[in-house]
Amino acid sequence: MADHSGIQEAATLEQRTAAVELVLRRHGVLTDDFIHDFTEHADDAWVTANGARMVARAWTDPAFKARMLADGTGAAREMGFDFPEHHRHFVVLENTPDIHNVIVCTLCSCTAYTIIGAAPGWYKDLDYRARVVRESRTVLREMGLDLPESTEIRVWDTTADTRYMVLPVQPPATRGWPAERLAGIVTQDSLIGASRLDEVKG
Amino acid sequence: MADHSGIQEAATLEQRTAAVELVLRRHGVLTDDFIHDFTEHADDAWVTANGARMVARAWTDPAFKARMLADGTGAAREMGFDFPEHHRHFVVLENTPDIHNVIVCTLCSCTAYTIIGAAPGWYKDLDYRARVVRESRTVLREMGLDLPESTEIRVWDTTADTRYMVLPVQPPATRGWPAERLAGIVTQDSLIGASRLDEVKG
Amino acid sequence: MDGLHDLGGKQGFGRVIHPWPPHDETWEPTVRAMTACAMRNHIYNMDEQRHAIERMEPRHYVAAAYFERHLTALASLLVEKGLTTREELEALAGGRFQLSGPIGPGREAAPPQRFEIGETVRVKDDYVAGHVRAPAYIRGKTGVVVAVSPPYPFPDAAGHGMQAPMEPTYDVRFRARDLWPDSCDDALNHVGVFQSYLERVSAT
Amino acid sequence: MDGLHDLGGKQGFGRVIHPWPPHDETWEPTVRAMTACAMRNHIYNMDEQRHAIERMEPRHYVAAAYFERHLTALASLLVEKGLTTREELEALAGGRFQLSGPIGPGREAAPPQRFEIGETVRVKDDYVAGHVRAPAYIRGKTGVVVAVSPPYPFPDAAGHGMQAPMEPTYDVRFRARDLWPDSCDDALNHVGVFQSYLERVSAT
Repeated sequence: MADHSGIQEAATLEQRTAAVELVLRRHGVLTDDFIHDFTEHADDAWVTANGARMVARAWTDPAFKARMLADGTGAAREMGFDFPEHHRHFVVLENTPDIHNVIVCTLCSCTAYTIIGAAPGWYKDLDYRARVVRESRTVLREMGLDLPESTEIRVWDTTADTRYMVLPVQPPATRGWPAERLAGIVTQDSLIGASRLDEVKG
Repeated sequence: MADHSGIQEAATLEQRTAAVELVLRRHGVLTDDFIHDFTEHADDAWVTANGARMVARAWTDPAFKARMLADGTGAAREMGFDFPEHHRHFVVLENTPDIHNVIVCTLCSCTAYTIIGAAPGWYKDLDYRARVVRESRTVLREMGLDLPESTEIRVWDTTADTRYMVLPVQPPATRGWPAERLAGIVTQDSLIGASRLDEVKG
Repeated sequence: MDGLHDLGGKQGFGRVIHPWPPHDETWEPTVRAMTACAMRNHIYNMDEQRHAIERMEPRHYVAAAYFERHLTALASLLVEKGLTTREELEALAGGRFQLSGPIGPGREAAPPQRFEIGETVRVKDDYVAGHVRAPAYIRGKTGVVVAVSPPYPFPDAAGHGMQAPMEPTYDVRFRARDLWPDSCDDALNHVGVFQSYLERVSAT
Repeated sequence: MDGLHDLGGKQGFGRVIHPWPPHDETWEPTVRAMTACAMRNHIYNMDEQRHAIERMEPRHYVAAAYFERHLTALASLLVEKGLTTREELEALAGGRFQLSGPIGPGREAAPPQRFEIGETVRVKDDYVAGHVRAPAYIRGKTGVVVAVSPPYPFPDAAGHGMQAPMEPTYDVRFRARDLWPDSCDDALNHVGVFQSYLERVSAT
């Protein structure tokens, strides 16, 4: 049954948020600074630059790359990055010239947010969740990534608590760049698999 | 993609209806009196009383009942009722003390509207369409029809252009009533299978 | 198509609002009459209308009431058939007029085959991008034919304005527990299934 | 549950809005932080949150943006856990506060069994009324294990506040054309599948 429960107007999202906040404060669950501190930490620490630094290091440090592909969680921790409790397993998926990985969460919108940053709006929207598993090539093309027919597409649906990140192919024009400069070209889209960084020129 | 097509406000349903009406009139498809005449005809001719009269006659005329169960379309035509072109087959489903039939259209909201009248709002709503096929007994109970466990429930999903109507069991208290009086107790709910007319007392 | 309109067996819905509260919207009979008018004038057929409703943007479909779905299909088909444009409709309406999504290709019927009353049949494991009248909840499932209808136009073709061969539909009886094992009320579920959607089950 | 949230492979959706337009809603970070706070205080776990979102009234779910879904789950679970009532929330909010639908029973995990990398497995034909993390598009389908995860709490139990045994998940590789024959782009689809959802496929 649709919500025909009352004549009452629906409270706005701001009003509903404030109501929940009051309840949590009254119960002593939410302490004074938590929202501010959590938000500051999330915005500062859980950023795409983390994944970008891992990718740049993998491109320039073959031993690290091997460790990262064997144990993504360990490689992230080695670089000082952390995970929420329920992200017990972090897997890095290596793109090659002939293989393209792309990540989705069809049931909700799970993502390795501490490593690749908060998921973009399109990743959480219904259209991407519904379509990319069944029409991967078409959806990627519509998003600007036109893969040749010869490319094998590997879709990863984040239905369990394993979290994924794509390791893009290093753009040829960037060979020899230092890791710090390389990290600057790695976009969030490329860590999800919506881009291959083909636009990066030397 | 959701409809983010414009800054423009959505036109109201009345405005959209009027716009389509103008287009049909300009093309000469919709003639001056059509809406009025069609609506009057639909409201006057396609009413629950039609199905009710068929049921009442079946209760009082065994030969008609046999014809109706063998050929619902013919029985309806015999009583002067008609069908839209695409309703080529009309099937009457007989309830018994141990068998209960209930009709739905999960894919849209098809119904034998010329015989049982325009479908009620609940029949066209998402909740009924989603639930009655999988939770028939529960949904009927919530709607006020608490069937004993021993009753076999037969659900009919109107996915093709065959149309169904339920022939309810005649309430025992009405034995001996003339057909005209019997027609007065037959509700639209009972023709769909949401009621068994158990509430009818002598 | 595997759209949100294919609701049979979907969970999370609530109590049926019954009795339905009376309401009186004057635009609704107008939409009903205009839909009948468009079909009597053969601007489109019933399956094209159904498919136009299925092609509604899913959020719009779920939020729209019954006659808003009909109005959207009507307007969309008038645009697709060249009687108007979205721009003209929006100008006339004085605001945004959300239409259904684009139509894709339909499909041909399967080669004719007959099934008998009492025969056990299986619904093909078909995934159809266009219009189709087999609900997802019977896909791949096995049932028994209990009745046969006169022939109708094959909807997967008719819904796309293609020449549609006529074929019978079969009322197929399934047991609810075969459709949703351990997760349903006990019942016999009957579905009207077009001949092309069915395949023979070899005797076991 | 077979809810509208289970979107994988559903048709009728449109172009992905990409890039996503920037927006700045101050209530969204507040919801994000409060959700984290509730979980750190063990008021509910991640699966209970996911299930509370799935239990949203379907029309509400489809219309709501991401953080509205989180807010609805948070408020619903605070009511269900006894920290507040809908009446209190509505009084504080000064208006209607639509919550998720009621929770039903969860279920136990299957007896432990191990699958090996490279093994062909089938997803059970299970219909689960409560929380479940197997999307409908792999139900009954066969794939190959390509990776194994460390154990997680079994979500069908954890999502209902039941004691949840730990079990591994398997990254199972399916071919898109086995999931949606003749109706998909060619791809290898990987899904993280809990051990209890899988069954062995006898060698053919």
